[in-house]
Amino acid sequence: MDQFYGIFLYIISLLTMGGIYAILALGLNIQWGFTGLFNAGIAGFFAIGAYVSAILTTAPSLRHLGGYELPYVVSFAAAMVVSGIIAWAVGKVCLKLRADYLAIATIGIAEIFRLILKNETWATNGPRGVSMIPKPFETLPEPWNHLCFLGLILAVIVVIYLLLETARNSPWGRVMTAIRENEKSAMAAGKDIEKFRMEAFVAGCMLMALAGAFIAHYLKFIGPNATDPLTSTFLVWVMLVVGGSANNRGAILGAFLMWTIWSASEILTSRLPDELAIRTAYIRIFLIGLALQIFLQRFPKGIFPEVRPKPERRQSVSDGVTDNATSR
Amino acid sequence: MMEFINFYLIPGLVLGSIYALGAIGITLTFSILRFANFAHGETMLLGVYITYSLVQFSGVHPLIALPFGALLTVIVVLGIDRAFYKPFRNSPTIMVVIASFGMMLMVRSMVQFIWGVQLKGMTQGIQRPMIFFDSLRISPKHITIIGAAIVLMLAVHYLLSRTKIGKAMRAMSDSPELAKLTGIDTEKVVRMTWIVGGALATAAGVFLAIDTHIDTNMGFKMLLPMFAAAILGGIGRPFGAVAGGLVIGIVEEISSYPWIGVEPLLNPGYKAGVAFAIMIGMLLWRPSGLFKGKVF
Amino acid sequence: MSNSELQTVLELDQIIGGYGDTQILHGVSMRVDPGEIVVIIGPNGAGKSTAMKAVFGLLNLSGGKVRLNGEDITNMPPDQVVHHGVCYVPQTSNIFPSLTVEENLEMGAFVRTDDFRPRLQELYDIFPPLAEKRRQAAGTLSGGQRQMVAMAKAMMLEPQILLLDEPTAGLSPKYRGEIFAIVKTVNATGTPILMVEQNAKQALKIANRGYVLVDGKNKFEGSGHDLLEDAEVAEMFLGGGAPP
Amino acid sequence: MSYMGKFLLAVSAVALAASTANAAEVKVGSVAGVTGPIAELVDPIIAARNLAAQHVNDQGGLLSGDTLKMVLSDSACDPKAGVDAGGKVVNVEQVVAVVGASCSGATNGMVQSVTIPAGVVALSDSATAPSISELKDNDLVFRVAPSDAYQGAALAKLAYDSGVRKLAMTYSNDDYNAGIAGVFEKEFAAMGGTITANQAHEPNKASYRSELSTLSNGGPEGIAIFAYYGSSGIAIIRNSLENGLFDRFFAADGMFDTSVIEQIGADNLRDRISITQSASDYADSSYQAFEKIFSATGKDPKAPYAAHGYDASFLIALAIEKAGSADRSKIAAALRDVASAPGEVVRPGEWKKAKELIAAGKDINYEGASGNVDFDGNGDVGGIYSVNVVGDDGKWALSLIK
Repeated sequence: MDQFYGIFLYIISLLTMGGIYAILALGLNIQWGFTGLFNAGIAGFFAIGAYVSAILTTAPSLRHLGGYELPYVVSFAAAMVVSGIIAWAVGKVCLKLRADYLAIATIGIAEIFRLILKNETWATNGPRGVSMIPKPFETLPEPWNHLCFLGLILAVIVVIYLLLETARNSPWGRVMTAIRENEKSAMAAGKDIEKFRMEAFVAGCMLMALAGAFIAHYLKFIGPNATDPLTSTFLVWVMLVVGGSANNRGAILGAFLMWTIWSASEILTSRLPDELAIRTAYIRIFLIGLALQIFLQRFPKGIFPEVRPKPERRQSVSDGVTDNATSR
Repeated sequence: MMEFINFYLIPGLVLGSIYALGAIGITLTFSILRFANFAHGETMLLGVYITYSLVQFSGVHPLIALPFGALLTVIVVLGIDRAFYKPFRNSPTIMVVIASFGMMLMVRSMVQFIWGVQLKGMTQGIQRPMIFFDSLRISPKHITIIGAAIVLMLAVHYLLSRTKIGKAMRAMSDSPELAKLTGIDTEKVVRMTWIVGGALATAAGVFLAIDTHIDTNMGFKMLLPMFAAAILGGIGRPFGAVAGGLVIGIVEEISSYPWIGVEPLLNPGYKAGVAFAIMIGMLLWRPSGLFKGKVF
Repeated sequence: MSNSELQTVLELDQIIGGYGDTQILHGVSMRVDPGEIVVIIGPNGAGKSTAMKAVFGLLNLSGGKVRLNGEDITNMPPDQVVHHGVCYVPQTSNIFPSLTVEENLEMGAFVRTDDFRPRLQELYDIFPPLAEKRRQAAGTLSGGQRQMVAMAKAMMLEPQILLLDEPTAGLSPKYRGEIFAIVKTVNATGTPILMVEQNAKQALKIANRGYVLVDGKNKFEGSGHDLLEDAEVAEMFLGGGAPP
Repeated sequence: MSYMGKFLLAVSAVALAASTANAAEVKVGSVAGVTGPIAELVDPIIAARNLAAQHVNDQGGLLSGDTLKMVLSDSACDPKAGVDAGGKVVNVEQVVAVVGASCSGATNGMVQSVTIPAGVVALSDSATAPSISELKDNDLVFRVAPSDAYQGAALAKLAYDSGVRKLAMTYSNDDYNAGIAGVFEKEFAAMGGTITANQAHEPNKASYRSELSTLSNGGPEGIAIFAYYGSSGIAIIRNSLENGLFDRFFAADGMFDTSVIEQIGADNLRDRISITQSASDYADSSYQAFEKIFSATGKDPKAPYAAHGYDASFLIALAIEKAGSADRSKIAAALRDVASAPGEVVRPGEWKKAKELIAAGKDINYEGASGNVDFDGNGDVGGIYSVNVVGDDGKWALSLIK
């Protein structure tokens, strides 16, 4: 009985973390899937959200800025707003860059955020992090506390999903796709590309901050190590690519699926002799990387391929050699 | 003044030479294969560990093992290109960027799996610096590193300016399309790019290991400064990358010099951020870099 | 009109193709005989450059044949086509700007395994300005000189045929004349040339024969002189009126 | 690649083992930062935890001869992974108690969102953040690793007592070292010493020459280093010695490893370095017992927190035995019971003796390899510290700080 109840609790935790990652993946999907912006600094915006919400809700502490004890609604909104403002500033300077440059720039910015979180001890308690963060519904009896928290996350995902689907099928979404596919022709059609890209970047980063806020309350603790690039940036990319970029259902499915594999695979490897179990921890990381490669090569569209809002046939651009082919 | 030279400028120069060697590979890959190779730091990591094993196995000096380590690393890198990058030659370059992102993880985790995560040293003990003119202090290993780096840079210069394949590399970096139309064997050029990049990355890593020690995070730690150096110098400009590497290395060190008063100008906790800040600043101010590189 | 089918260097036989799903060529035929300069003219979007790219394996043909000296080279990849002795000078970015003039020519000889030095000297003799600027980065040259580099680079292989895609596009009238003179010089060394041109009048003057493409199909063909004289062609492409 | 072969064999073995679940098995979670920034430190700790389990199993097993099984889970030094790892061992594996996690951050997350709500005892062997003491933990969170406060003070006293009055200090900007450094700074000043300069540094940089050069201003007599030996500590000592910037080092236990001597050379360090270690009275018979058995496994018994790892596992086993059943709710009380006086002293490796005493209804008092492990009200232990210097034999020589 205990065994089944335990597994039930574990599944709740899988869904909770998977849900938080789904929010991250949806945020990335707006940026990469719909608009073609290569954000490799997910961890940075995730961290901003986590710290803002943590600092606004904790009780007074000598170790870090805090003591505001604001309601969650306020802290979550603040997390998103702060992240949105920072994203706007970052976007202002970085969005003009081509995808590769944007990737390098964002990865650099995320590292700078991390250094700030580690060094500005007065606000963040530096590397020791913010502890005793309240968690919604934690006063309810088990398992209702876990279930309600999960329910909240799932509800948020549904809302985001519906919003994004509406947006995707709106003229805004079609312009986004046009920008991703062919920037020049979109520009020629008189669209203010920079503005659209900025909107997508800011919206995506706000979702990442929302996910960050959830993680801070879920863990009840946030420190710089919780925002390392491996699990906060890279894993999200794998989730989106595997699930199917430019497809919101794909992003959500990819997140739940990859998190389950990431987490549950250890239950198996922990049964190995320890010397091997220690080493196989690295094999798990290797396999995640390999999964990405396999999907990129064999199933580049992911599990749920992109579904176009409106089937409009677009002339596919053939290889670069023929770029100026259609002229004259 | 001598303190500034001994403890800020010279370390900056050593670090800068190491960044420079790594950045050459990045700038060549970026301009010839047209993608930002996120796995370059891990190529360096792999090269260091392979060389380390050779040193352990044979007991020779790391610099003697280096060519063989580089050779083995290059073989692995060529295999990686064949299996993971080549399928995307005709796809949007961003696919390869993502693939290299994945490769970064795969190589690092493999190194951790095979060699474990225990700290290792290429050389043991300490080396006291030689003292010139009563006050200039340079450690012999630093002279070795800077000297070897200069030799390698000259070799790269010779390759690119005097040999047919080197000229073809520059040609392809100018225009891959025209290179194809001209009949240049672009696959051969790509292979050469990996050979040069892989070998230099190994050298950079081994030099770093001689100066400090070996650990499995060194690849990622070096990646961003190397990117910064490549962008600062201008993509496709190997000598720009060298200059960029030296600038980043030196600025990183002197940023914490007590220019004003006795406190470091920049809290050394932020030292790692200097390279990123320079890089981002450069991307904004002048994406083509100091030496008018390419902007894609 | 032609002296012998056997001697034809390059032949396009009813080729059909385009990019992706968009078909541009709807059955284009043409040929180049030894020693000839052949010019393709036509309105924008007629498929002139596309026809040339078809020769070079840069687009997938769904029908028709391309033959070089009677050998089928349809849909052969570009690097192979080069090996067969066809050189192509694209309209834009046809030189390696950061390489010196000499290095550009050397790259032109990439597929050669023998000593290319004598050939290099021959080309310097044909293009004296290039000899003068051999150590200069090609990107720093004037537009006309760049075209020279591009053509000389292509000529390094001593090709069976040279394909030029609008060599005078974007050049001032003064340079245009120079380029046409160069084309004639090159041709005089015995290399047949197939050329797409916007400046139809001048081009036809130096051409042995010409083709007029409209909407991806052959519209007219004839000797350069005949086309210049043709009232309809003149009206459509030569800026009105028959030449004096 | 023999590992691959072993790996495949082991996978098939696991598949077999899983199908024949052993009813007489008591599981204890072993959560550690297997991957991540301190992976290199964790290896010997896990080995020590497992050694304790092996002693239990070799000397009669738990309760009625049940096997003690340590279930390893990776907390990666990351709170996200820590919570996930804790959830897996607590819920899926249904462990009786948890040893771990390694890093303070991961421990903080894991205990707050998993083990405390689930009513499971977590006993960390290396988390030292003071904030863990402050948690409302229903007496479910214990540590055999002393809070930073103790070691910072101990090192300050050591430095002061050695006659040094002016010190520079630098700390690696991570959760462990920043904490100890903060306490050290306060304590050393309170004793009347002067900190001439105090700088954080970012780990894993190639060179620390410029930082050290700045730190050497103001006439310090030495430098206190708070860092892990691998990520920056060795580089700092090497840079200091090579350039003659500092030749007297005080360091906390993140710096303690045999590779420091291997890398720098014993002669270069002799009379120059003193490292406190929250370890153990090395003269104590408990530690010696541990040293003997642990050395036999080929691991370094002096590795940071290895002794603590052993004690943590052994204590949990004792608590289960004392509680008389693998019942989560009884562990906390039993743990306090077996860890402190009164009772007959039990030392590392003496499972058989302990089992017999418990069976006879007698009180026991485990005196660990890492110290006396008497828990205070917060579930913390006071620090016993040794100071380590380089001995004549070129190895670490230790003495207890009184």
